Amino acid sequence: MSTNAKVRVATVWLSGCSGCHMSFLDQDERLVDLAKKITLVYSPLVDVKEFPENVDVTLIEGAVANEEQLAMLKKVRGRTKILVSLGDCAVTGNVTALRNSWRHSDQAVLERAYKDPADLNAAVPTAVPKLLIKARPLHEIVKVDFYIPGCPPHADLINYVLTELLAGRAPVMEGRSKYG
Amino acid sequence: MIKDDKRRAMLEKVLKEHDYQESALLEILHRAQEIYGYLDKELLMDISGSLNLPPSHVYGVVTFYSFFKLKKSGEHVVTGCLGTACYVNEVEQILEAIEQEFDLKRGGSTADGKLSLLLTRCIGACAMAPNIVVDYEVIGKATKELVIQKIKQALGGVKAETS
Amino acid sequence: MSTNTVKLKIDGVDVTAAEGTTILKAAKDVGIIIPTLCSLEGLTAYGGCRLCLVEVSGTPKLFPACTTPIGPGMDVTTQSDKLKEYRKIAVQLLLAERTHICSVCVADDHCELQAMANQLGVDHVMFERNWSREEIDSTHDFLVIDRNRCILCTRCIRVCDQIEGVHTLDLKLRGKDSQVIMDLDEKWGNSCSCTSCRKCAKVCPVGAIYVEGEPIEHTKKRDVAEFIVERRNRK
Amino acid sequence: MAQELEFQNAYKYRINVCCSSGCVPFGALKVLKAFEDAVKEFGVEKECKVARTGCIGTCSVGPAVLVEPGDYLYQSVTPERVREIVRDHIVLGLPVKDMLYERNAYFKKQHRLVLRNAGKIDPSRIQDYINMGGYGGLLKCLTDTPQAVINELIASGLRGRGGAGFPTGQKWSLVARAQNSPKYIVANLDEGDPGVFANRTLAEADPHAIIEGMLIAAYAIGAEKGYIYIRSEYPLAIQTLQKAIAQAKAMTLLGESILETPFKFDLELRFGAGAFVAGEETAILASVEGKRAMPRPRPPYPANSGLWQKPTLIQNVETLANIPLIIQNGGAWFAKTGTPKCTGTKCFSLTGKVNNPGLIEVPMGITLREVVFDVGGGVPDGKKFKAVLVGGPSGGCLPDTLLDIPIDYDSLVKVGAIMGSGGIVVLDEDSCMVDTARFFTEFCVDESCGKCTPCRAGLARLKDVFGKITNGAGEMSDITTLEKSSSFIRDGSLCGLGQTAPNPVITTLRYFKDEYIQHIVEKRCDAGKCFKSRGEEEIE
Repeated sequence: MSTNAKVRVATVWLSGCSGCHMSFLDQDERLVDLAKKITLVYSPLVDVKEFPENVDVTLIEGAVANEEQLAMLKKVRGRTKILVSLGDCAVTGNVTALRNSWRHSDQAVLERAYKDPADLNAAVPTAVPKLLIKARPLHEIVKVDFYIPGCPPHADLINYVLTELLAGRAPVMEGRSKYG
Repeated sequence: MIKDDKRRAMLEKVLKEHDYQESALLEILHRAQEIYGYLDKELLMDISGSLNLPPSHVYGVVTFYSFFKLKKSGEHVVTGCLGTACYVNEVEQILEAIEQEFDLKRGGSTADGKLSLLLTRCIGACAMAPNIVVDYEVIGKATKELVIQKIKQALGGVKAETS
Repeated sequence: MSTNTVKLKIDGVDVTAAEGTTILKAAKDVGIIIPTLCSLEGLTAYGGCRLCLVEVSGTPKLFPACTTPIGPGMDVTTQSDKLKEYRKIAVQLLLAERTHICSVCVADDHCELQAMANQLGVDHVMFERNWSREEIDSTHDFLVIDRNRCILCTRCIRVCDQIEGVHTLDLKLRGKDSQVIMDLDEKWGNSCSCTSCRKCAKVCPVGAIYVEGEPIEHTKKRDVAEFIVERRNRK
Repeated sequence: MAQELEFQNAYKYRINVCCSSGCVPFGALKVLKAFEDAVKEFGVEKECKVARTGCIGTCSVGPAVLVEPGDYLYQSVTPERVREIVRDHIVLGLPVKDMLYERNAYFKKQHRLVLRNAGKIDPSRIQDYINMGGYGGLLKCLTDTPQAVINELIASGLRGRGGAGFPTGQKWSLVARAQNSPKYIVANLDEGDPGVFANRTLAEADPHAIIEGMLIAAYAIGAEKGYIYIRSEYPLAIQTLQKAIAQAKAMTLLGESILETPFKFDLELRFGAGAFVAGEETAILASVEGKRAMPRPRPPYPANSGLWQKPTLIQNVETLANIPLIIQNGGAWFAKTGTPKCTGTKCFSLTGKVNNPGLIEVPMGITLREVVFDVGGGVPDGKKFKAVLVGGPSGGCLPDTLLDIPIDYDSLVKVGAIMGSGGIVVLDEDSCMVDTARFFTEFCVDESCGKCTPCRAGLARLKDVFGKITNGAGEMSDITTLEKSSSFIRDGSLCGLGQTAPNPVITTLRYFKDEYIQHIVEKRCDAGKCFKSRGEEEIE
């Protein structure tokens, strides 16, 4: 990685609770050091609408649960050098994937969310993107380069992985990562 | 069904023949299935008590082996052979045809309980593959048409010949 | 116990142990911990999880340390790239086999499978997961079994038979369909032989069997079998 | 006995009607009855004996009838044409040419030791077996020391026919040396491989060969009790064996003081119940003890701690049927057949897309090409040969380029196949190798006992991956997943089932990788087997 140009980093939020992003922010004062080395080119934390080209590292939180996210993931993969699954939802499906055990859950959860609680005119809004039959972890759809498990992953672990990647090293997860 | 004294007496004879030995469990289950047709929980509890074996052990053994049946099967039974030779000779197509024609799924029975479609891993008549067994008759080098005709015959009350 | 001793090498360390000792035990005695899931001291060895496979020089075969007795002159390797790779696959297979979601599991942070995955660096599962959907049986007064989290290690079955002595638990069916059952596959609340001793919950390495309402760290006393065996031998 | 021999020799002709499981479903019993009637009708019952025999080997053209002398083999005999055979062949001495089986190709390269009596004797008559020299091996061994019997076996070089090929003599020595008693023998007749029927045929055709083999083994290792573990799906074999055991008992060949010597041996049948894994050495023991057929780790080996923790010899029935011959003729004589490292013959169930399917027995060292094209007569309907699966559902799929390897334990293992229980299935151009691997994987998923992780969970995931590939959702990374998990299942499984289960996957990946790539990249299956929906479950 070039020494003068800052590393272009993005974070993406798919089907997750945003806890992983909170954990990212929990890096606290280390974020200041990080900011010297990276530019956050896309993130729920910054106001950029379109995912940019030529991103060096993208951290993705959340599983892929609907068609919009599926398209997003593919776009991100196409524009990113190093893709990192951030947190259990991205790595395993986690809570988002709890519905996978039931057949036709793609329909059932929508009905539970929109139809069952409604008193009048119960209907699933058409603006909601179509759910996939199963919520999936990222690597079942695109190639993922590194994984940071955890629900949420500890800020130290996120910091470790970023530090290693910025130094051009592959992080070693043995004995470091922790599911749940 | 245990209450049926005649059959229980036959079972008792079998138990006695084997001296109520734990190690004879498989033999006793075989004979019990011959006597009763299938092995329901009441019967298994009876056997478990007679052999002084834990019920979970007996249940574990019964369900481990695919030969033992916990439920009654249909009046007529069609058994498709899923052996290698039959597979290579397209037994799958015949099974699909049976499922469609009689509206049942493999492993299950028709709604009226007249016909069951079971699968077996090999009946050993590989040189005549594909094989389908309709009640007791083995149909070698079977075709869809032939098998369906035979099943219809069996269902129509014309008892399939036993060989 | 035979008084004959056997000399061997484990990871290059010279070891002397009594004849008949397993590789697992001999290694542990010199501080080499071989990963295991189904093995538990106080219960008979099972040899099912395959985490404890080790290499023995002179043969390409792998040996389960929990059941293989030591032999004179053996040269055992407990860590190698191949073993590491295989152990990671084994853990991935267990994670993919049923519905394991740590964040919503009662045994989160007290789970041997989770700890094993963390320790071995299993940071993702290469297999598509099989989202099992077994009904949770909470009919017992306080014991609960969630078979979606079961890894079929049979510790519960062994402790029920060998320590408690009632053999309420066993396996039904076979292969991937295997399940832990009570009596004739009854609901736990209807089991006539269960003594509600909780040992199954104590030794369960995961969150499949637990005590409702009890803090998990109180339930999971996995050395209970070893403890009882020791006490009985003292008499 | 001499009287019996004379009685048999009095016949000028002998009509052997195959009444084994292969021929009975196709009317063999009616043919037998028709022959008995016709012989009476023509008044030749004094010079022509009609015998009910075991398998003649040509199972695809049953019912088969063998007329001696001259070994005239009639195929697809119907009751209607029986009169014609009796009239022309027996009365007039003119064989009915149009019904004769063209036997040169099929039998020329075969060498029948194990099946020496198959189709030639009436398996329900112990006298028939004795007339062929049966129980001579037992008589001879009883005058010898057990060690001398074992030495003869070691000299013969015989290896276990159950699949792994462990030297039989060595195995016997181990059990003989074991200190504990009593000792047991378990004869394995749990032929669970789909597409394999050699053991059943042997039991139906020549049950006493198995019993004599067990007796000799019992004498050599000092066992007093034996079990024959047989599939319950083999009713005719069970009946035949039950009858044979009763006859042997009646002639003091079984029981206390056998042939008025101090040697005693008792024999019982035990029935399997539909579990392929029960054929595994330690699983069969659990099953004989009435438990779930779950294998256990070795050591301890059954030779020291088998049935009820006592020393136990487990032997496939085909191995046992070789024993009487070895004792009668000597180990050196036996070692002349086959190859130096792999002596004797092997029975194979030859099936699939081949002109002459059936039960064959060939000398070890014969090439696969000879088996498929000479004995088997090649692929029918002018189709192209594609692969041959050797060793049952956990065997290897070998392409044309490997057909010239000799059949022996070591050569087969080298190319990824196994001897297994002796199943050879020929596949032609209409077969899809990906689908074939999927089929066998599914078989092993169903038959896995569930004890160890690689076999239980690993095979199930392999099946998922195959589901994906054959439904059009395959990715190139799936090949890596298949390869990695296959090698773990092979190296990490507890028993032989798991260790060999990935063989079809490994060999098809090795020899037919192009087909996988075609399925994954082009979503194309030239054989037209894949990309059909297999029900909702797997589409998900």
